[in-house]
Amino acid sequence: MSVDLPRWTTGLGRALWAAALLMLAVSLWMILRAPVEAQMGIVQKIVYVHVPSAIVTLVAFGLTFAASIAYLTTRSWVWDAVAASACEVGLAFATVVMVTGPLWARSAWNTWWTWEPRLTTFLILWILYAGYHVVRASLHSSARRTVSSILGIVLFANLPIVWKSVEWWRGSLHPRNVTMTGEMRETLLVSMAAWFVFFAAAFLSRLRLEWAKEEDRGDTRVRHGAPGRVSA
Amino acid sequence: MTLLTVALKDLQLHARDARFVATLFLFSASLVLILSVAFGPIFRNPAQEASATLWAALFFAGVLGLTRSLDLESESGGGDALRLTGADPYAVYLGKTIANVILLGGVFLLVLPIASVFFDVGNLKVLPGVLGVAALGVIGYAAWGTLFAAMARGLKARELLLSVLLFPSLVPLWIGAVKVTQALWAVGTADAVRDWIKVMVVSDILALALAAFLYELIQEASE
Amino acid sequence: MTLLTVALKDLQLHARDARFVATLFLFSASLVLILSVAFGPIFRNPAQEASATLWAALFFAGVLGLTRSLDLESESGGGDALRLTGADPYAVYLGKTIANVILLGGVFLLVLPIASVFFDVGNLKVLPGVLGVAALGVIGYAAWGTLFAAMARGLKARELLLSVLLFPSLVPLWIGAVKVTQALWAVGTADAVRDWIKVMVVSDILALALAAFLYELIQEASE
Amino acid sequence: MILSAANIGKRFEARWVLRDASLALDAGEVVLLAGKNGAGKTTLARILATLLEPDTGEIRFEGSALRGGRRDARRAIGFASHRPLLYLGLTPLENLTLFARLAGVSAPASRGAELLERLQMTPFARKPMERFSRGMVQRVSVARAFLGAPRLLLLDEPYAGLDDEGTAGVNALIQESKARGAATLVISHDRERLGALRTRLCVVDQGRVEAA
Amino acid sequence: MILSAANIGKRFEARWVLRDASLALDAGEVVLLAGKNGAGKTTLARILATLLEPDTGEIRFEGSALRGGRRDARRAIGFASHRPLLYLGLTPLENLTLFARLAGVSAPASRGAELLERLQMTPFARKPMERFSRGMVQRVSVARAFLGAPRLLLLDEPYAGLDDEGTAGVNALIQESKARGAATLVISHDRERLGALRTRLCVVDQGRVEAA
Ligand code: HEM
Ligand SMILES: Nc1ncnc2c1ncn2[C@@H]1O[C@H](COP(=O)(O)OP(=O)(O)OP(=O)(O)O)[C@@H](O)[C@H]1O
Ligand SMILES: Nc1ncnc2c1ncn2[C@@H]1O[C@H](COP(=O)(O)OP(=O)(O)OP(=O)(O)O)[C@@H](O)[C@H]1O
Ligand SMILES: [Mg+2]
Ligand SMILES: [Mg+2]
Repeated sequence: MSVDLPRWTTGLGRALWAAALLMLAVSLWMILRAPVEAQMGIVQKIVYVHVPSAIVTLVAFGLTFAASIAYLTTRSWVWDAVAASACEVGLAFATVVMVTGPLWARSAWNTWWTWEPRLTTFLILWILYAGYHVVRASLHSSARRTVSSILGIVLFANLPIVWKSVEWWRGSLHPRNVTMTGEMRETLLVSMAAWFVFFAAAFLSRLRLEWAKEEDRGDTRVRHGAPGRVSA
Repeated sequence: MTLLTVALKDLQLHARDARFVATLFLFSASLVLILSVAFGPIFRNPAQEASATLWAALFFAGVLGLTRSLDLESESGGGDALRLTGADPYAVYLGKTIANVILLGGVFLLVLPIASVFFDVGNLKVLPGVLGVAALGVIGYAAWGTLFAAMARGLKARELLLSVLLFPSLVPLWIGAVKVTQALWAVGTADAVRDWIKVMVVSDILALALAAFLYELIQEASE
Repeated sequence: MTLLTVALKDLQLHARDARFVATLFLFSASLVLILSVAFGPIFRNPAQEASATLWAALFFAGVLGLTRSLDLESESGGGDALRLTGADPYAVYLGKTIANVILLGGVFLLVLPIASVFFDVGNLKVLPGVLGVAALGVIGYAAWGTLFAAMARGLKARELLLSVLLFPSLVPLWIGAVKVTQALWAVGTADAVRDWIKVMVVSDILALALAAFLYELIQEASE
Repeated sequence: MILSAANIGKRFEARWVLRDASLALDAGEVVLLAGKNGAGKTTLARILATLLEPDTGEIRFEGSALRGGRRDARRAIGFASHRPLLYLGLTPLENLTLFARLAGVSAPASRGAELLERLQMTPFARKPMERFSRGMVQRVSVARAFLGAPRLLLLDEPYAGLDDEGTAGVNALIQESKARGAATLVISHDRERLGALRTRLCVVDQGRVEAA
Repeated sequence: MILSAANIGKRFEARWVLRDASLALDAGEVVLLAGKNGAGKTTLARILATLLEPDTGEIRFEGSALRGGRRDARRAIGFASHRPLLYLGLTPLENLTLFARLAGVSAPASRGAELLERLQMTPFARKPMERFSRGMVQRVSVARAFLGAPRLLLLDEPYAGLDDEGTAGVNALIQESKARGAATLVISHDRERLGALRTRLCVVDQGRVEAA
């Protein structure tokens, strides 16, 4: 496997960031224009950040899961880089959920936090994926790759639980799904699209970083003129 | 064969270290006390208080027990030597799991009477039921614990990391154990919380199945 | 001088292992989670619940933190080398205590906002008071912990023994911390539990004084 | 050819410790491997023992590629290193019996006792190893490597901490495996102790194995 | 007379490992102490280094009785043993600076750097020791013993795991302390490595120290 960082990713990265910024601006404009919700007032506008980041989190961890399986079958470091990058960006979005959720809950439910299924399971998810990064940082070379892929697979078991938690347990406070209609719904959809592009841009940047690290080592290899493969 | 040899070896190492076993038991007993002091007993709902305390104590004691098993493997390279014998990895995993089940089961049997007496719950009629839940809980704990312990091998701050990964993964199993035990003590039957029993069984099987696929990979993960 | 050198060395060892601090944080968060899930629905008294959880989490995180410090001393004989420098044992003790105070204080500062948010207690007005109790609690914990850790040195199953020894000696300090924090959060003042503050101060001083007499003996206790 | 390793490369983070290291061992050979501190001898031994994956290169054991998972290859390789690779909470006899049984050696307990006898450790065979002296641990550690009558022996500083009697005992065991047709790699800074047993000397230098 | 130990006895549980062991070291002497595995050499060295209390006997260091608590005696004794006696989480330089500072050595950092230079460890002076090779750890461990320019040196298998260059470095350091008037006790199974530096050979046998 070549370790050269594909050139085209540079262009793609720039394009993605440009698109993300543009779409975020559009969605911001729509958010400002969207009607204010009758009961909760202006705070309800958090939804346009809260729901997209929650969905993106789940998608990102799903990507980690898929890439982890791919790593264990192909043993190519690229998949490990994909898994780790997706997971790191995913954790950032999960943190956004963990911040926007309580902010909203403060005005919607009059408390920062409650031990309610969706919230509890999501907190578990957050801790576990933070643990993923700690483990990853503590290990070296191929052990790091194998162990983090295994974690990427094992931890995925929590995603369906988080998703289904609102249905499985009675007495959950958290809404089951999006209830908004009309202009608010459209605004949410646009925000959602914007956050996805934002995720893609961040993910690619992170992946390029990982790639560059690997390339550094490749350089060392070339300087000494040794043959051989770099994929572990 | 491999399975039994490994399980016996682990138990022998623990047994040799009588101080460890004694301390583990003392520790679990004092956990029950400290949790009772902190959170109760207010006897508003003794069955729930007792079962939460019981399982929380088992939980913390278990992490320390697992860490100890882990240290025994890595401190002078015994675990590497085990790998080099070419023994079947899944049999090694099952052997270690069995040893951990026995260790944790012992802790449970010790803490159970303390909690019963302290909170005045339970009777002989529900005892088989309680032991049944305990078996499900302990097997799940050991199965997940042995799996994660193998991953934490070679890491610094093992016990911390183990608890970070293990704690959250065990929450479903753990809530199930608390709910079922509570139901048994409060109303004498677990019919109302039958779903939680299913959750526990699924969790146990999931761990054992995942290990069948992943344990060899984990064991061979080297720098 | 010796004191600062030793404290810096301990902190450096922990800091080098940046993951250790991250793990300690995650660990405390999962402790809050598990304790809340277990005991949460029982109480209608968030102030008590929150302060009990906060201090229980600190307690367990602390035991693991202390064990880690201890392992760093014994794993390759660094502690023996320290003795052989002929440095003043009490200064060594104080240095280690200071490092532990900083470590535990850090954990406290991390867990405090978690507990405040999750249980919706506390406000900026009582924050200085809470930090004051925290200081008393953490100093006492570190002072006793460092003393017992030195005794547990060289024992197998250290963390277990440590918790068994530490638990009973810390109970007064610990109840005091829970009560005072609870009072501050519930009624905004600690007047009603003033006696417990005295208990905490006495416990802190006692540990520091005992160490002045005993630490050298403990350090020199060899097989 | 029992073992042939070609162009082995291994890096830790960015640093290549081994680079194009090649080594072949034939039946009956006893190769002494020397090299400066930090040259990569232990790393090479761990790779050959399947404890570490190389980053580049290929290893063939008895004709087929050596992979970490190949159980029968592991059973045919005897490895001893800086770490004792034993459970210090058990006695020497318990340790040897355990590893022999897991490796499928027949009559594990008597094989263990026999090796302990050979290395003069019979008086301590039933004492927990925790408080053993350096040389006593080393003897048991070397004994472990010989348990399965291995066809490839990898001994990383087997003489470390051994007195003359211990050295003679280890050499006698090496001599026997040699006679049995095993290939042996001995890593040592002391070029004398292996004595006349040595058939070849190699040196690890700048990541490569050079004949010397 | 720098050190005189008379009738030292030490038992573990019921077993007497040392019994009436006597040893005297004069300024400028370099005594090689040999003995079988498990003879009690390390135990004796640990007793002389104040890490272990003897059960019987008396030790005098520079004329006055040696007790675990005598801080200045500890600062005048340099000790290296099987365990590295270092913090492996720190770098060699950090380790040496730390111990030098605590022992009241002046200019601790430059003293540490100097010793590392002497043992060819300068390139690794600022790398955490965790992943060091056996011989690299050993060099730093021996360097620690020389930090305070000790008047009594107790080196328990200082050559363990060292290559020729390392051995020469250690011998040069011993030579210098000898010239400075220090008394040195070297424990080793290898009777050659100390070379011409050796002034006397003793053997630990059956719990006693015999001249040989
Ligand atoms: C995967 C995780 C999550 C998903 C998919 C999710 C999704 C949603 C959705 C679809 C809504 C309804 C929006 C609407 O009104 O149309 C909502 C509302 C809300 N979410 Fe989340 N959420 C997640 C996690 C969280 C977390 C961790 C919190 C933490 C406190 C939280 C707090 C809230 C609050 C307070 C509301 C408003 C409830 C109300 O209107 O009464 N959510 N979320
Ligand atoms: N797991 C590891 N991670 C990072 N670096 C390592 C690791 N293992 C070894 N090294 C480095 O690789 C180099 C070679 O180490 P190795 O132990 O193979 O040397 P060696 O030839 O056996 O030396 P010695 O004669 O001292 O035993 C050293 O510089 C060491 O620091
Ligand atoms: N802490 C201890 N507890 C019990 N027995 C011990 C302890 N330390 C040493 N021994 C025993 O004392 C005897 C002498 O040990 P010591 O380490 O002094 O030997 P040594 O001469 O240094 O041997 P070697 O050449 O192998 O290093 C051994 O039999 C050992 O098992
Ligand atoms: Mg080596
Ligand atoms: Mg010795």
